[in-house]
Amino acid sequence: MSQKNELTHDAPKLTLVDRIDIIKNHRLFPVIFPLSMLVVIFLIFIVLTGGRFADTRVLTGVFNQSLIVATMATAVAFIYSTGNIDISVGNVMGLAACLGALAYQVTQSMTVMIVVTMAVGIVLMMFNCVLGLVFNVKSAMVAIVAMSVYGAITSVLVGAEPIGVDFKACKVLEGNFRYIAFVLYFVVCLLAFSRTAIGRKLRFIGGNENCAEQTGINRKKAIATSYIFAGIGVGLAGVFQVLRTGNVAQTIGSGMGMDVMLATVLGGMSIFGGAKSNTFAGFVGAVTVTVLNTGLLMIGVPSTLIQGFRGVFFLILVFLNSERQKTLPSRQQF
Amino acid sequence: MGNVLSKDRLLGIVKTVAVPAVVWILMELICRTQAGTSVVANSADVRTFFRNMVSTVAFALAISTNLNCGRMDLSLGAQMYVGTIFGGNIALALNLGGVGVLVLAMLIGGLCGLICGIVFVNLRILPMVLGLGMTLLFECICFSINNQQGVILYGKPGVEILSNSTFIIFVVIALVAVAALLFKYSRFGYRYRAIQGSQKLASDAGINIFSNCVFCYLFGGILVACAGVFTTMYSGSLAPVLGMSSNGYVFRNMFPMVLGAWIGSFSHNAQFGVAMGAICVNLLTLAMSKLGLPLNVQNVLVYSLFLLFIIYNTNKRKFAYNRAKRARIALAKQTKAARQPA
Amino acid sequence: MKKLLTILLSLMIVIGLAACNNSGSTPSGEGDVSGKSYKIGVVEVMLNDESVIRSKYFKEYIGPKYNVEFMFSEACTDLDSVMKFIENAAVSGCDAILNYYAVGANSEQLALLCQEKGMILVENGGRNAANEEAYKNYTDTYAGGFMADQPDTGRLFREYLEANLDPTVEHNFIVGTGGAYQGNAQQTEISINMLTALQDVYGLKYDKTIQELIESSSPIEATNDKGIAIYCYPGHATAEGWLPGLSAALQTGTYDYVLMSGNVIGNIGTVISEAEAVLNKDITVVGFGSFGDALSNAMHTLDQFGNPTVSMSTVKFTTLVSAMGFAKAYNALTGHNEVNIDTDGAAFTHLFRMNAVTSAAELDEMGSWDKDNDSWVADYSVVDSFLAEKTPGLTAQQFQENIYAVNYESIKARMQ
Amino acid sequence: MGKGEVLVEVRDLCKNFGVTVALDHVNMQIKRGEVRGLIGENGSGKSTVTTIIAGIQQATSGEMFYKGKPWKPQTSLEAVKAGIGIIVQEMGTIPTISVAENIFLGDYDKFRTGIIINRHKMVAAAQKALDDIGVTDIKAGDITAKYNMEQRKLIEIAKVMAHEPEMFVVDETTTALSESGRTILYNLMHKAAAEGKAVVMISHDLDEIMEHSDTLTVLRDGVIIDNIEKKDFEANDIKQKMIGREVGGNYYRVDMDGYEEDKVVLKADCITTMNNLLCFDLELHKGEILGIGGLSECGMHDLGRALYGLDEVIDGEVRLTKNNIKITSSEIAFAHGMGYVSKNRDTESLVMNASIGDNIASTGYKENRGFGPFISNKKERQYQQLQVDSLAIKCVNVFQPVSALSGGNKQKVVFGKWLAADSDVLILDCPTRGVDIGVKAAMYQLIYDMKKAGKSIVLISEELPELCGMSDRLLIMKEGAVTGEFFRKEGFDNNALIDCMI
Repeated sequence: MSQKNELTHDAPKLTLVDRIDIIKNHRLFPVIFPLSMLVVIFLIFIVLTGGRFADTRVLTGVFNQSLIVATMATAVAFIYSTGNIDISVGNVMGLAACLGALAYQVTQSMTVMIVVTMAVGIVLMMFNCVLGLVFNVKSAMVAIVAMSVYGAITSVLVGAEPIGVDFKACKVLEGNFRYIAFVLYFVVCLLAFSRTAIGRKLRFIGGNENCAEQTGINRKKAIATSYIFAGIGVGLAGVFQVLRTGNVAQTIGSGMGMDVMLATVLGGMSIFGGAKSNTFAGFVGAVTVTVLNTGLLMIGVPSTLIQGFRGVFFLILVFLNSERQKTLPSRQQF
Repeated sequence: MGNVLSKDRLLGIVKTVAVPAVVWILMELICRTQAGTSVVANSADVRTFFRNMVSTVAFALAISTNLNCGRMDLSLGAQMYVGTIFGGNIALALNLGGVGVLVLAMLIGGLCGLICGIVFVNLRILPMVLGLGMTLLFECICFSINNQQGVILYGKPGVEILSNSTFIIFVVIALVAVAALLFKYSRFGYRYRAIQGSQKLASDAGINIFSNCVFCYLFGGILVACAGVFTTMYSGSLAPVLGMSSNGYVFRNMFPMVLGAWIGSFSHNAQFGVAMGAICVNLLTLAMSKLGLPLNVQNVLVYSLFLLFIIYNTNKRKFAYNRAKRARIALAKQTKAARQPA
Repeated sequence: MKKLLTILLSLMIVIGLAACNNSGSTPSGEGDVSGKSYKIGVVEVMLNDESVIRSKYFKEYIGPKYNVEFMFSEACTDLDSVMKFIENAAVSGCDAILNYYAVGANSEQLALLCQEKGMILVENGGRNAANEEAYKNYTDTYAGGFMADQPDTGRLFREYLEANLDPTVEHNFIVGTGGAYQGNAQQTEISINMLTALQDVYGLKYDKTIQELIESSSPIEATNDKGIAIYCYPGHATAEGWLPGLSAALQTGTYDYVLMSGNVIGNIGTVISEAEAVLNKDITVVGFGSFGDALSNAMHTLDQFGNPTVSMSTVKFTTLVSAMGFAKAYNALTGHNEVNIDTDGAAFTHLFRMNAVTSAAELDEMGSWDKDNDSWVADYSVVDSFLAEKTPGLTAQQFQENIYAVNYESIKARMQ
Repeated sequence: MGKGEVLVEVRDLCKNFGVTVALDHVNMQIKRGEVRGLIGENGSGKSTVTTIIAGIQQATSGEMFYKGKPWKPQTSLEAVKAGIGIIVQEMGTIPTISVAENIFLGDYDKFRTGIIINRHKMVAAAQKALDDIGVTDIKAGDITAKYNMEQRKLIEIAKVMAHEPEMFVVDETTTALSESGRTILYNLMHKAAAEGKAVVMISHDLDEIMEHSDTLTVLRDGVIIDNIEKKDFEANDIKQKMIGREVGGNYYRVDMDGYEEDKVVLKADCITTMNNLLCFDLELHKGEILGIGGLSECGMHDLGRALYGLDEVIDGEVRLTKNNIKITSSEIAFAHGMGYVSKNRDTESLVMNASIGDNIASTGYKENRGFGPFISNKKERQYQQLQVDSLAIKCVNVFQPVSALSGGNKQKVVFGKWLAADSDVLILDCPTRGVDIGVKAAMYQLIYDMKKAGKSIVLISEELPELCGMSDRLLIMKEGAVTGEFFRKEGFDNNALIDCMI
């Protein structure tokens, strides 16, 4: 009788759905799935373009183009992992870059530009964080407000002519500096998130705030840390943006918050946060988006339709990557 | 007993109406002193005000439909574009006049909402994420079909009725009444509230949470298309957009929605509250345009007010809490003092 | 259910891709088989009537004949997206870039980028202080710009105002400066034209410089020595609060002329007619538009005084402008770069002239021209006259003359 | 209609959740006029079988008959309409809607005229339903959130009874009810049985179920072990059948070990919280198991939260005497060697979708550091595995999500987390709630072991036997104040304890 309990005995035959479920429930699934989808898409494009897609020029292009969104997506992973949402990162980056460029115009120093941009990025993210933590405003609401306010301020500061930073000076830094800075930040994030208490705590808070509190985790401190990490990333993205374009125009960063969210989710991150969060989702997602854009353009899909394809791909991938609940998903933070 | 209740209710209604009244007086004062004109100075202002109000009411109601159940539908803006542009053009081609434009747009908008809802209950991914995907898709559809052309309502025969103040008021009242009827008094509304409280329990009790949700999306689509028609009536034409810029409409209408929810809580009628919230925000916009403020400054002002409001709204309980806390500390001290000699 | 959905969605993609491959017409051999084929990437800023016409014109008309393939960008609203497109165009095998997102400050950078990628760059814009470097130092790949003839456009406004303003009646103006404060090149040009025209007509002097006036991001009164009220009103019609602001300004009753630099003709009709109704006063709208439903609708809709909603609009022929850009790129690609070089050795800016439309009849006539493959303003004969390959001995100046030769009269003669 | 007539019959009922077998060919007859008790350990399938009968879930295979006809309800509403109601174990009311809406949840049609629902009619009917079961202090028009958990349970009972069921299931309901509420429920059950209806009662409480049921069915691992008539009820026999092995009559500690009475480790000095506690004093000694009992609303749960810094202490202070640390937050409490097990295991003590390992390791971020701030994989793995092994947590590996575990194993993970942390002071709030007997015994052993190791434990419980069995000292609370203090060495007098509670 007692043997009935054992899984091997009398176990019903596994259906395909069960097997898929077992695969999907594997702890590494959220990591491996988006990566393998990226590889699949990549291979498809290589076939469709007759190999042209595997060209190194294309690959470096893809990396360069996804760098800014990838940096920000890596950054927001910290925020998302606690179940908070911030879609204002695009505008924060914009304002940071704008002030950085202004600082450059005053001092003509690249170092000052970098320092100012990073500092502003961190300060603005902290401001968002304080509104959430001190006044208990939902992070998504803060972000909606911040998005508009920062956007408007940037627009006033920039004025008619883009704020120029000597693009030749930028070009010097653009190559190696960007790569080194990004890899450094990425590795630090990766380590902090998966190998230190910081990341553990954030995931724990995302999983169950009450439980985290009872386990002696200071929610406010942890979330503040997450915003600092995010701020560094957003500031860095601002620096990359200035270095890439050599100037700051009024529209800088607007709408990028959505791109970042798209990339993060595409990379396998849940907006609920929690146990399955990781930092490289953003990178994978950003690269996937760029691969899609570049690939579709190369095989001759009209530019007006590319967005539609992006939408459908996005829905399919997110759908395949998420657990289908019995009830409908909802979220008080939205 | 009945008397007390109705007194409470009356007070609630008075409070609900008082908020926009206060805002109006405030704006009037600012405009009179700073710009030398009244906020609503003439019939054109009245019309502008009503037209913007009906758009805001419809859009804010649409957001609240899903948001109250924890679903943020970011694709509402894109649904508005599809509904208005296709519905409008078809109605104009068939020569159906203003009402025809409105009805057809609402039909198509409803269709978009329906599609969105059906996709949602089947995919069951997070509503906000779904909203992103659907926005991309709807914008693309709207843009690619019909050769990137938008809809032009200005100067078209028969659409004047959409600028008629009486008609607009009628639409506003109809929208609020239908929404209130649906969400407050109908079986759908009862089920909706149950689901809002707990999906699982509601579903266990035999309520179909999926069809209810699809209906919410459908209703949202209908409403945004209605908003789109009146927005277009004011701006003359509506051109399709790409790159998720249609999301802006959703964010923009969050303020009246949240404000409306607060105002509505006085009289336990969220839909009526949203209408009042829309009045407040539109008075504010109108006043700022009278003052000739730069658009960026207007933006910063409106959103700062929004922020202040949500800060107040989320923290208002703290005041009561602090009062209760002081009272309790005093009681504790008293008890301690009483114990000491013993 | 789940599998079904996945399959359905995937099918959508496959069908979509298949459809795209069919529609994406590749240049067939029917045109002149002059040997080499080229590919040109087009950076679009806004996807509107103009871009639809351009796309059709390039893909269906120019492509097959000159053996050129075209690739269009999504709407690029910042430099980053322009750079992304250029990079992607390079790996997709483009030989030249036609850039409609032209901000002076970016030119040198984009010129450098294109040079690195071995592509020709043509920009919709003119030579100015900000892009001097690009015009001077990158002439082998930077084929210069093309833009509207500014003084000539100013002339159109001035002539219209001189002919219509009643000197005995006091007139006051709203000048919509549009995106000039954000650096939108076209709207900057037209705003300057309009303010200069007013200056010339009244012989007035502004207290501030015109540059200051158009770059203001908040509404500003252009005070002047003649005491004429001129209200510079910046912003786009799509921005929240822009229309109510315009409405508020109109309802002060001060202004009776509205000059709009941005393409907002489709948006301001309601506000204007309501203001007219309230004030019982005719308000004249002068603007800039492109051929299409919006302008046509505005010209055909009469206000309560029996005047069209828009009284005068400057217009350009999209295909003519597009052909200029194409020709500059094609000349550079076919080894005739000399056509793009000015006498001082810098890249040449080619100019086109706008036309003024003052009545629905005029509009209908011109509007019927630039519509389809059999009515393009810039037909093969015109394009050939821009190309050194087809017109031996063509010089930059001659090219310019050939552009000017395409005017209202010559087109009319051709169309009949 | 006669008594003894078979009302519901299930034949060969099976239910699988993925690879787990919850019900294995169960046959059962439920007769009119009887109160049928269902008893078994967690996961034995007793709730599964009743929820299938009541239409909340569907069987994998097998047949059911109701009033002689085949019965296959798809929703609980269908079952309710046919006359089968269930009062579920979890919270079955929606707090955000009115009491009346809860009572007629999903069944609004009968108040509908046109498309409008007649609220007055519904409230009146709901009020009548409440009156019928003898509840008078709940207003049907009020919002449900106004009422406490016990009152909400009564609303649920009214909801089931309002549909005049032929048969109803009481699933672990009494734990949420006070004495008066229980009386109401017991009366309803016996009255229904007397009227020829059928009642199924599920409970962990052996005494309760033996007292109130006529027949008892024992389930184990989805299989019916035995049906016992009232005359054959014998506690030890039933226990043995439930667990499948011999258990001693008493699984509590039997020793009379003392504690270091002169060594106070935790001291609450005249603490006041926003709710319940007013100038409350408490001292916890080294090696002491301090039991705190009372009715569920007496403030003992608030006390636990306040001691751990979870509820704000607005006056007075909680201090750890060792370093003279004032506890103002859970962060401080945790950092200085305190631990807390909440009574709400699933919502507060665990991250459900995180793995077993992650949950256990959550207390060891500091200890498991390897190089600098980096956590050593090896150390962490040992930290986790040690607990999984020593507590014999049934799992595939430490990566398995906690949500897949049974209640008892979940609680083991919670204990493992705090054992690993090696806390000096542990506050346990209802640590054995919803845990079956086997695990319970293990828990008690652990608690005793901790005491032996010199740890101090505050044991808050609603179950008197547990408190009497485990405590060195027992405080009984009522309305936020201590009404009685009892000592193990003096022996506990049940009647005296109950007197202090009520």
